[in-house]
Amino acid sequence: MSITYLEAIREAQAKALADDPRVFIYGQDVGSFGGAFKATKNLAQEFPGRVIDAPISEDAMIGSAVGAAIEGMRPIIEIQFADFSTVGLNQIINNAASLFWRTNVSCPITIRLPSGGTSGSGPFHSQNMEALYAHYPGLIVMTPGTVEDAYSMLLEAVAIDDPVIFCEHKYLYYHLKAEKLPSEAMPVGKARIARPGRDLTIVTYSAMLHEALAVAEELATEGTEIEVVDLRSVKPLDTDTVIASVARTGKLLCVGETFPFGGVTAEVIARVATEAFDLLDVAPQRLNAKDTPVPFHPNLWAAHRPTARSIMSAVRNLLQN
Amino acid sequence: MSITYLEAIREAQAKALADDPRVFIYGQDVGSFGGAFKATKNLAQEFPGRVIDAPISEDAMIGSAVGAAIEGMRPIIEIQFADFSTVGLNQIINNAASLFWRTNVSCPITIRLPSGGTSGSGPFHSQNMEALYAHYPGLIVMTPGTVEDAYSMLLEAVAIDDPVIFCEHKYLYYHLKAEKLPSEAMPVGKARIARPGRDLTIVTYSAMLHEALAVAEELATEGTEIEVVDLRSVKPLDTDTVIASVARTGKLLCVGETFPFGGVTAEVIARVATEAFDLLDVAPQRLNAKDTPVPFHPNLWAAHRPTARSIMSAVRNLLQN
Amino acid sequence: MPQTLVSLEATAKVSSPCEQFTQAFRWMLFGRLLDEKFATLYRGGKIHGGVFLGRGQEAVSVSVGMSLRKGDVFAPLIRDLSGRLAFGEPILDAVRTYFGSSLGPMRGRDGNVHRGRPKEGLVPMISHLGAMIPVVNGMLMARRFQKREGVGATCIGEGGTSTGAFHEALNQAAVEKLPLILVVANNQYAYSTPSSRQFACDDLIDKAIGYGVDGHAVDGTDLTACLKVIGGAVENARNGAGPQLIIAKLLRLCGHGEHDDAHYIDPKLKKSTLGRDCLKVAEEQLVKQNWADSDLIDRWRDEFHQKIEEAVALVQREPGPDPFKENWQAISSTHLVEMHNGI
Amino acid sequence: MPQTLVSLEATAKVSSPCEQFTQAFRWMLFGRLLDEKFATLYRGGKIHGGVFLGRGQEAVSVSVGMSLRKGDVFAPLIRDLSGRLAFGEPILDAVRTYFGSSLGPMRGRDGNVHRGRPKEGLVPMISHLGAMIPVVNGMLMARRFQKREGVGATCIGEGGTSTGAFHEALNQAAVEKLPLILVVANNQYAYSTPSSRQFACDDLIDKAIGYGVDGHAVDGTDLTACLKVIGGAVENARNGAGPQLIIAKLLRLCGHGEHDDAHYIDPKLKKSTLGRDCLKVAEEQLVKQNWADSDLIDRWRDEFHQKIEEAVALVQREPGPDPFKENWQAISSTHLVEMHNGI
Ligand SMILES: Cc1ncc(C[n+]2csc(CCOP(=O)(O)OP(=O)(O)O)c2C)c(N)n1
Ligand SMILES: Cc1ncc(C[n+]2csc(CCOP(=O)(O)OP(=O)(O)O)c2C)c(N)n1
Ligand SMILES: [Mg+2]
Ligand SMILES: [Mg+2]
Repeated sequence: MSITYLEAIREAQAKALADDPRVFIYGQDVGSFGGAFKATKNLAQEFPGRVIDAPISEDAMIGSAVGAAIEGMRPIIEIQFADFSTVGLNQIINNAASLFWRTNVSCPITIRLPSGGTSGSGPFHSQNMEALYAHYPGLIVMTPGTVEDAYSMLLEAVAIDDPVIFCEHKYLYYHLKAEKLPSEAMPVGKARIARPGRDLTIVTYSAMLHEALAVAEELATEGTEIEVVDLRSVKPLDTDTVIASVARTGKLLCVGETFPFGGVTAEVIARVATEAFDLLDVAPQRLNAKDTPVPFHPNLWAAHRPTARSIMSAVRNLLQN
Repeated sequence: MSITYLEAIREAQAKALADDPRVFIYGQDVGSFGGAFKATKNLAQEFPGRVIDAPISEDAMIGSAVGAAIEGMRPIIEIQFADFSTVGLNQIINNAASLFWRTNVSCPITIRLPSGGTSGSGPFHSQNMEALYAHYPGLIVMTPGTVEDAYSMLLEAVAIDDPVIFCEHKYLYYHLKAEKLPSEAMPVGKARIARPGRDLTIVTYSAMLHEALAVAEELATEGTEIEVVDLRSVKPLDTDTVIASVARTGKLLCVGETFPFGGVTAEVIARVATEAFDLLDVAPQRLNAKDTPVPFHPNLWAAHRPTARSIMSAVRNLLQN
Repeated sequence: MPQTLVSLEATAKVSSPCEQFTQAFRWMLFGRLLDEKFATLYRGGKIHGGVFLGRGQEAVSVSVGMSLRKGDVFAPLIRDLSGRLAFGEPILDAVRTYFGSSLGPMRGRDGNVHRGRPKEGLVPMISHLGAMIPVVNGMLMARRFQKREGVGATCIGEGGTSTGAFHEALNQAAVEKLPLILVVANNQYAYSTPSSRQFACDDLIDKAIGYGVDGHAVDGTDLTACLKVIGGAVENARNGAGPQLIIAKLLRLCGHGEHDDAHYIDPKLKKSTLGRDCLKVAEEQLVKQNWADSDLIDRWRDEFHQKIEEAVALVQREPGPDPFKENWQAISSTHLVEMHNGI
Repeated sequence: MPQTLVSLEATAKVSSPCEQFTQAFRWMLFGRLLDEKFATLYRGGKIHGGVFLGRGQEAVSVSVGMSLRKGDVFAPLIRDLSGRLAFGEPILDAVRTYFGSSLGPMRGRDGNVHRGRPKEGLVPMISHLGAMIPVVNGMLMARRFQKREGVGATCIGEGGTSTGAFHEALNQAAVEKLPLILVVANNQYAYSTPSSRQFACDDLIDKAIGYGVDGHAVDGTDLTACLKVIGGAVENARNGAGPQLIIAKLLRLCGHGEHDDAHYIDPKLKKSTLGRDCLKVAEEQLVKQNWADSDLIDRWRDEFHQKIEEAVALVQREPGPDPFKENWQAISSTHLVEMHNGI
């Protein structure tokens, strides 16, 4: 048996619904249709009344999740594409994110954002939103890059008492497979050494993890050992693990799939530069998408975001220093 | 005669309306009332039909500005408080910001965001939104910190063919005064050395500029010379001027008023660390607000954002290194 | 600090028209006097930030607060001090939040009208207009899951009806057939903006049919009408009739906030019946019906004055929040709080 | 590459019922055939990304496109290929955008239904539903400032009426009394979601009164009715009657996109009059009226097939965009583009 990243997300939701009567799912087409990506396939049938189709009203969807959470429920909101969360953003950053701090009442909601680029999806069905949400206090932002994490982190997202932005990567939905679902998991907030190495650290997350791993594999054949750190969650961001890796390698490349200004790669570099300056042998580097909307045509798309190829060239540059 | 930061904004709009028939102003209460902060005082009377009250519909306000710009107008949108731009954010980052790239038709709109903290304003009337907007490709983000810049940059914002997010700081509205309006100005995109110095560089912008200058002044009495760089616009961000300053001082502190994750201070540190690593004598540092919503009570508010006092202590720490 | 809403029980038991009207009037008067106290404190520079009054809207607000029971949900807006009191908000919650006392429900973190006790059904607003309506929807959806009873009411101004949030949430409530009571106080202005620049329908009540919800129009200056219409709508919702949209017409008898002199308000409106002061109208009715005389009303006034002065005196001696004792923690999962330098 | 919309002139001059109906039918047929070509190419793996058809909605769409003149504004949505053609969009714009040709109006930067020529009044949609309505409003406001004539039309599905954007923009148009024609194709489903989960009013037309705009209901399967009602609404707007809301009822005769088999569509709906294919209905009328016979229609079909094949063959030989020639510049102010490393 093998299970995809997408199936893992479905299974996690099935388990959450089965284990906890407070859980329900709300989103466009999530009901009998099973969701635009089939992440809720058969769940409406298996859990009658608990998987509910929403109107095209992201603001209301998320606002109502906040209300349901106040009353003790644990809603999972599926936004059809992460890009459309912009019209629900106010409820996320101002209502959900401020509730606990203002009132001492926690807000256990999970917002699933099918994120990231796939070929031919264009400017409005390809975005990664973690920079916007991580900037705002009061949110946890998860960015699983493996099947196992997709499963276990989604379960944790539902269990956590705070609002979680769950950035699941659409490119990984079908591409990524595992043998089976995990029974144990690393705690949220801890980064994973996805591949150990001594020569250079690549810090990354989500789909870029696999581009980085491909580079590390190729370089291993040349005797260069890249350490790849998978952040898993970008907020909280496990600075300690990142710094410990940099302590070993002295060289840092941070790779993210999205727009270059601010955001996670800037945050990682800033943390390492401010807190572990002396551990760096050479200037740290980062690699992001270009500063334009995500292009539709595959030729442009492949050049817009980082790939194994562009990561390889950044790594070689860094190693030459 | 003396003129405040707020008056400078009014005067810039008056001049833009007078000089260019394509300019109009649209926002809640901007008409005969003159705006919540009086930034459009008397403009409706002086320019009949060109300063228009909007319904409480930020999405529609900004969407219609995009349309008007397509047809050759130069709208200025006043959002009553920057915080409320969250409900117009989709039109900003997805419609306005993508138009030129997708269609080759430029989108000359100016969105004025009365920004930043003032005592007693609380979580929803104090926010700075530059991190969200600077992250998205296709936008220019201005953050004037002086009366002169408020005036000349707003004029430039209207003249520029692209969407400009104009972050005007409410704390400076009445606090900041100048003798007269400038007749010349530095170009947008260039940072200013607000105070030259040789011992340490503080990079900052908007209201924090004045906290930084206060620190520099105090330290000057002890013989320590702080160089203060005022970014003026955070996107484009004038990395060259920042790096040139770091080349002189070897020490960098970056100060921002808003939430710590990502955003402008992370971006500045990341650029210096990646592009001018060897110019740094010690680890660069940054100072931001705390990672909670902006508090209402003055006691908490004063401790939430950076102030001359906390900047001073960060500077002393850095100097001891 | 009172840990629960205080006066719901009393309210719920009111029954005869005399008792109900008298009780409502008392909450209106209490709210008005407390509002006036806040205005005075504001003018004296004792309050940080804005002060927003419900002057002229007390009849509407109180009718909402009184029609609700323990276990119901109320998400008031800026002009709902009277309704809050009637719903059971302790006066100390209001005073403490305006002063930012660390003992108040918002602990100085949020202020003035941004207060509540979510776990007791009193939802603290965020500023973005319309944003609280879907929150009430969600609380009602939760009750449906949990097989618990209860209705939810929330208030908004006519300006707030122009927000996307209002539309999405009212539509959501209609699709889900939730027991939501949405009360629009059309006080003719949104800050300085007259209704003619806010909407183009003849009457906001015309919106009800387009959402497929019951609509009720009421003269917001007439307490008897408000109690009847709003109370009736709440009963309808309780009986399964789905969302109820109420449009109350009246005039804002104050500035948008206390910083605003409201010079822009059309004098014709002030002189029209819309411009009547609902408190005066109610007082006249009270006297006319022989339910109270001016002596008694004066005694009530004294009673409330005293309560208000006591509360203000108490709170003014209370500590503001101490930033050094503050944990600066925006999430409840302590183990997930970032404690790094840059953060 | 054609630099302007091509066929507006022709369209505008159509006058007799026969001419108008025939012309409309031809655009419908052209649109249908081109849609089918895209579907075939999609199934053959020749198109990246989604393919969205207007099957069953051609009568509505074409009536919008034909009622507009040069100088008017049209912001089509995903199911408006026929209306686009009638408005004057060159077939090459459609084909090039689906293939991402660098010669198309979107130059491979955006794809499929996201195309247009803003400066010629054809506004390219972003995906967020409702987001284009205020853009049209703004274009009309600009015309008012500039004392230029013209109306603006835009289309949306019944699902899109649940967005805050729809509400804010329709209200804005009403307050500003703009000549906006807002056409809602109620095709009973939003993706898989039936109308019963989308709104609760009896009929979407009930929304018009609440915005203070004219409302028009039309059978979207009947071309004659569509031309009359939509054409009439456009004339009303042109004559200063303010925003016009049109609700066309019909059924989506395809999947949401070509990846979707639409198994969820209620068979009863398919069999009802709503489920009629507007193209067949129009063809029958055409024949019945003796305006065309099946031979002529076949010749038209051949004519369009040939045009389509030519266009596809041409575009398939055109280059995709070259990332190395791309300037990667999201703003037009070249001197303000950031060229730094991290960026
Ligand atoms: C989304 C949003 N935009 C703007 C504001 C600023 N604002 C606060 S109150 C107000 C006017 C509200 O008018 P109305 O809804 O009629 O309520 P009233 O003050 O008359 O009771 C405005 C524009 C806001 N709070 N939220
Ligand atoms: C704000 C927003 N949320 C979600 C989507 C995803 N989405 C695209 S089309 C669609 C269904 C649209 O249904 P309807 O408006 O009825 O138009 P139809 O497809 O039936 O023509 C959805 C949910 C979107 N485009 N925008
Ligand atoms: Mg009002
Ligand atoms: Mg539909």
